[in-house]
Amino acid sequence: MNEIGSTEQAVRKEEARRAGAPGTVLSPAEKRHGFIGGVFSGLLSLVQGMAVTLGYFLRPSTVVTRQYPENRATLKMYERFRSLLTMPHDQDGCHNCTACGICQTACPNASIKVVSGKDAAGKKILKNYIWRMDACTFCNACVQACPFSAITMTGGFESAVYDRRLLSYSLNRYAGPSASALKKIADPAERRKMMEPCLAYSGQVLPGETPPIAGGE
Amino acid sequence: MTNAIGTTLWQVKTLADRTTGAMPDSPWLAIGYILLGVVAVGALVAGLGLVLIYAERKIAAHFQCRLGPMRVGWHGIFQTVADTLKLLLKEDVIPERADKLLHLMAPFLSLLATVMVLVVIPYSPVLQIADVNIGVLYVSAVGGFGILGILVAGWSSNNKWSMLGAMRAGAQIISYEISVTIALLTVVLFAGTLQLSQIVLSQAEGWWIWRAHGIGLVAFLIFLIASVAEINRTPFDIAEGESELTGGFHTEYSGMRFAFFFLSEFVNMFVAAAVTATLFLGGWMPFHIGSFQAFNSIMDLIPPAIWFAGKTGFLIFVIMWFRWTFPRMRVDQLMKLEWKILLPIGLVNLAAASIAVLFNLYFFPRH
Amino acid sequence: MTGEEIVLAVSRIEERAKPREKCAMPAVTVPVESLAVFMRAIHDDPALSFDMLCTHTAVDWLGENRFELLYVLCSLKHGHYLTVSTSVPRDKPEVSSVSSIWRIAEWQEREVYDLMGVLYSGHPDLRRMFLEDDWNGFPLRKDYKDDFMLELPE
Amino acid sequence: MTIRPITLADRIAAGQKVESLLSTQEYFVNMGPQHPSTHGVLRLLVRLDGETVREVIPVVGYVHRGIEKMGEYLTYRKFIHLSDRLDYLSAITNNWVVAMAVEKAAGIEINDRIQTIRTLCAELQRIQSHQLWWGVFGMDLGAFTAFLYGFRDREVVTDIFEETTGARLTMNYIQPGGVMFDIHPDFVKNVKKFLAYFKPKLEEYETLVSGNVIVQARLRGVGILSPGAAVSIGTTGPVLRASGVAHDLRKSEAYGVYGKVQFDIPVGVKGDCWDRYWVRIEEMRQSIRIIEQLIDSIPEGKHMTIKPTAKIKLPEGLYYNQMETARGILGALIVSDGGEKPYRIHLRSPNFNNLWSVTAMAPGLRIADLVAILSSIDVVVPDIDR
Repeated sequence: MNEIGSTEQAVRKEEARRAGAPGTVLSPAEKRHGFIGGVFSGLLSLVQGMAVTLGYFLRPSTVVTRQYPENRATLKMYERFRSLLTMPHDQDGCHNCTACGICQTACPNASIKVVSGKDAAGKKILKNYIWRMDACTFCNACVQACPFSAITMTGGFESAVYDRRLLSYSLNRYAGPSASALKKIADPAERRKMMEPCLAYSGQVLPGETPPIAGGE
Repeated sequence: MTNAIGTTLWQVKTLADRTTGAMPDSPWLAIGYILLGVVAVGALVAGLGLVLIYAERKIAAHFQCRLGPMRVGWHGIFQTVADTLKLLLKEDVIPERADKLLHLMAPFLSLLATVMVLVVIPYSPVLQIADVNIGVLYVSAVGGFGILGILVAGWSSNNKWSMLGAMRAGAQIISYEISVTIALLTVVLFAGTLQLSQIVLSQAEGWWIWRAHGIGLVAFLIFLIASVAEINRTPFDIAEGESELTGGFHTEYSGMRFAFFFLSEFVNMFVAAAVTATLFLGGWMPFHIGSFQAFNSIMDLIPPAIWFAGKTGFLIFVIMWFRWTFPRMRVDQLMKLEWKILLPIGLVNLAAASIAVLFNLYFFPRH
Repeated sequence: MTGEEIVLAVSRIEERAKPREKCAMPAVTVPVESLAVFMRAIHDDPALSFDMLCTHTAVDWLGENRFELLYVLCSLKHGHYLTVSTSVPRDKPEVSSVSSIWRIAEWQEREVYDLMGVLYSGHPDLRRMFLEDDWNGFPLRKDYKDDFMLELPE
Repeated sequence: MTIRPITLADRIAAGQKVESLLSTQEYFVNMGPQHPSTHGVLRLLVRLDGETVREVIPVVGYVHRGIEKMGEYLTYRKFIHLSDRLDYLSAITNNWVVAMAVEKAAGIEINDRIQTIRTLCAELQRIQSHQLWWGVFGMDLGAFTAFLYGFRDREVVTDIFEETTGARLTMNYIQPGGVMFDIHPDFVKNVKKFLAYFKPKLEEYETLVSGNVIVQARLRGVGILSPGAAVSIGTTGPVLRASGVAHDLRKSEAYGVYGKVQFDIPVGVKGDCWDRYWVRIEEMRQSIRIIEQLIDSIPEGKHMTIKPTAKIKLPEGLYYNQMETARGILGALIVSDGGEKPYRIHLRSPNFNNLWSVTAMAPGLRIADLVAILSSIDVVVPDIDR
């Protein structure tokens, strides 16, 4: 390549040599004008450009602006839109999480912390599912990794706060076994006893608990 | 003075005439007239600022498939008021080691030059503050004074970008002043007077843009292009050149002082449009065609002030249209455009104009 | 030329060049002292004509106490690739610059110096590139530690 | 005896250079890191003589995040989402480079459906990136309206991406072994709708900007990069092709399904800003051609050939894979020690190499030309710094 000169002709010749260069198109040469022709063709090009912009000016239907807070009612995010990690709860208020921690290992940024505990029978149950949005890149790895489809990404995007610590979310609404384990218990009262309610928590992660990322604050 | 139809036009009695007239009898009345003039100009500047900035934002938005300001008031009509308040409240930063006095003065110098031109423009037959008999000369002389503000701003800011912007502006405005003047001279030749009100009256049979076999049109185009260059708007905004010089001469300005530069830019635009309208589009003169009296009298039904506002508004729209369509020129291309293209064409055009005047060659020649 | 042919042709230029093992593309290892001459030769050789230095980087083999410098070369003329590898000891990481052969090497070498701390002799402008001038240490080294580094909890 | 005054002409006749007689003072200005036309946090230290640029020294590192170092602590699958954050306008292609390097090394088989989806997305991404570039290019030249037109049209593509991948910019869509989601049922329909929408818009771009006499004057013959210098500086992508070197990995090493489609490589003639501009505009046309050939014949198949949780281990060794992003060749050099994580991962970023061509092009030109040059090589700063 180095032997090709920098002049236009040499490059053109070289390009032509490459077997008519199948699969290449060359940039068009400059149109040359005299003084008068140059003035007129220049003016013409300017007028053409002005026609384009005037076309948009005269057609208000081409306006693409969406008035955001006003259009909340009609604003729908795509179903796959990833912005808020959520743990769906079914009509009985049960989630699918078994506190296995696969999502926690799958997360590249350590933004998930699964706090597990033992129930009366000694089985592993979910105590608290902490998701730190401030450290999350919404890469969807946790959702993909989850073998029980216990978590999913949803489209709520209005989560701006003034304090970074408020971006820690607790996703589960109760501490206790997952839906599949609970469904084996027929008695609803018995079942409710196993579901220790925990408030939807958002704030400093846990009393006495360090945040998942050291020095993250 | 009578127009083509033969009806007597209103006698132009300007505020300046009234002041001089009142001076011997009652100095207080004269002072009152002066105050009235000052208030009128002040109100005009403020009003222009509010209207033009809003118009610019809305027009730009619709050129770009946007809506523009929509929040403050109906369709954002009070946006400019809100912005002015914000700018008033902002900190006025003066860079360290800047030339303080000049830095503070520059925005006012810039505004002053444009405001002074407002005084001589005939807005309608009865609405003119001072009808100077060398009006055209006054416009070009005082208008060219605006460069001082820009130069001082760039120099005093102690910033290399500002300095570059100011130097660019200096070279640009002084160059384009020549084309402006040559195009002005064409009209002066046609009208045979330097007085702006007389130039308007000389267009009673038809505007100079179409009455002189294309000579007027060429002069109009040159004048428009050179005026846009003189007021530093795209495609000639190299003095600000946002993507090159970050803000050019007003890089270091903030708060109210920046607002003054902003305001003077918009008043400048109005002045350029108004002067162009006065010289080439008949100012407040309705659209007349020679001796078609019936047509002319229909046109006369629209008040002159509306004609003036319409023409000026249209030209302002065109200038904005330029800005929201064209890219910026490079500094050497700008010079080339002036010295190698506009100036030769202007000179040839001026020669053609003198021939046309000599042999009374335009449409509906004067008797 | 195929990969083997390139390696063969290259070893004719420099007999100490050996194929680098465990590499998915044609690659040779050359001793560090002959690197500059070797690079110049394969750049100028009309049959090889490696006119572009795709990338240059270094690997810190802490266990073997050496830096491996990798040069991925490409010939746009012939459309073939070659990776040249050379090793310098960790305690004396000095190698001659190839910035006179490929201009981009000037900046790629600066990057490697900045992050890995390899010194290039004959480099026109060897200084920090990404990091601040007063940064301590070279972050891409395997034994690099600083206060800001966080450990991923397992 | 009378002493004749020594004039300027005498000095010149005596061999003194005029420049040294009319000496001016040179000065430095910092263009950036906060400057409207350095797009992010690039800083150019410029030595100026009046308006004329004498020397440009790029200063980089303002968004250095140590992605290569981070990569050493992440598994290959986790690393993909960092590659989004290199050249964020080519996120899909960046994902693909790393994913393909891993697939080739680990011997993961990919079916035709995945390849076609990847190719389609990469071409859409190229169009999207060039749309944004076109807008920003217009803005740098002072035509602000172009900026909004570019963004307006890009929004349509981003919506298509959002529908299928769930994200607009950093998509993390292509993963080792496949793609994260199968394409959305409306994908084909929407892509066709976009093509029908965009083709007339592309002509409008030509009328509004390309044909404009001011643009022509600003770009023709400005910032000429000779083929020799372009290759020596290691520029790739549109910058290299504009200099007259028809080097495109999509042709020469047809990965994905590029081997099956017809398209041309746009090649510049002079290597000036205009050629770089034209090459990108033409590339959009060619991308449209590629998409049109593929969109109707996406083969059936699975969208993921391995389990998303499957452990990926590369055999010990050195792997290099490269691909043509919208800005040039992105290479991923992986040194594996046989584990789940790379021992060393290096990314050959196109912008890093392209940026340095400024130092060869700008001297002797004006500040305004420097802006045009910088815009015409289209740098994305996070990709330079990594």
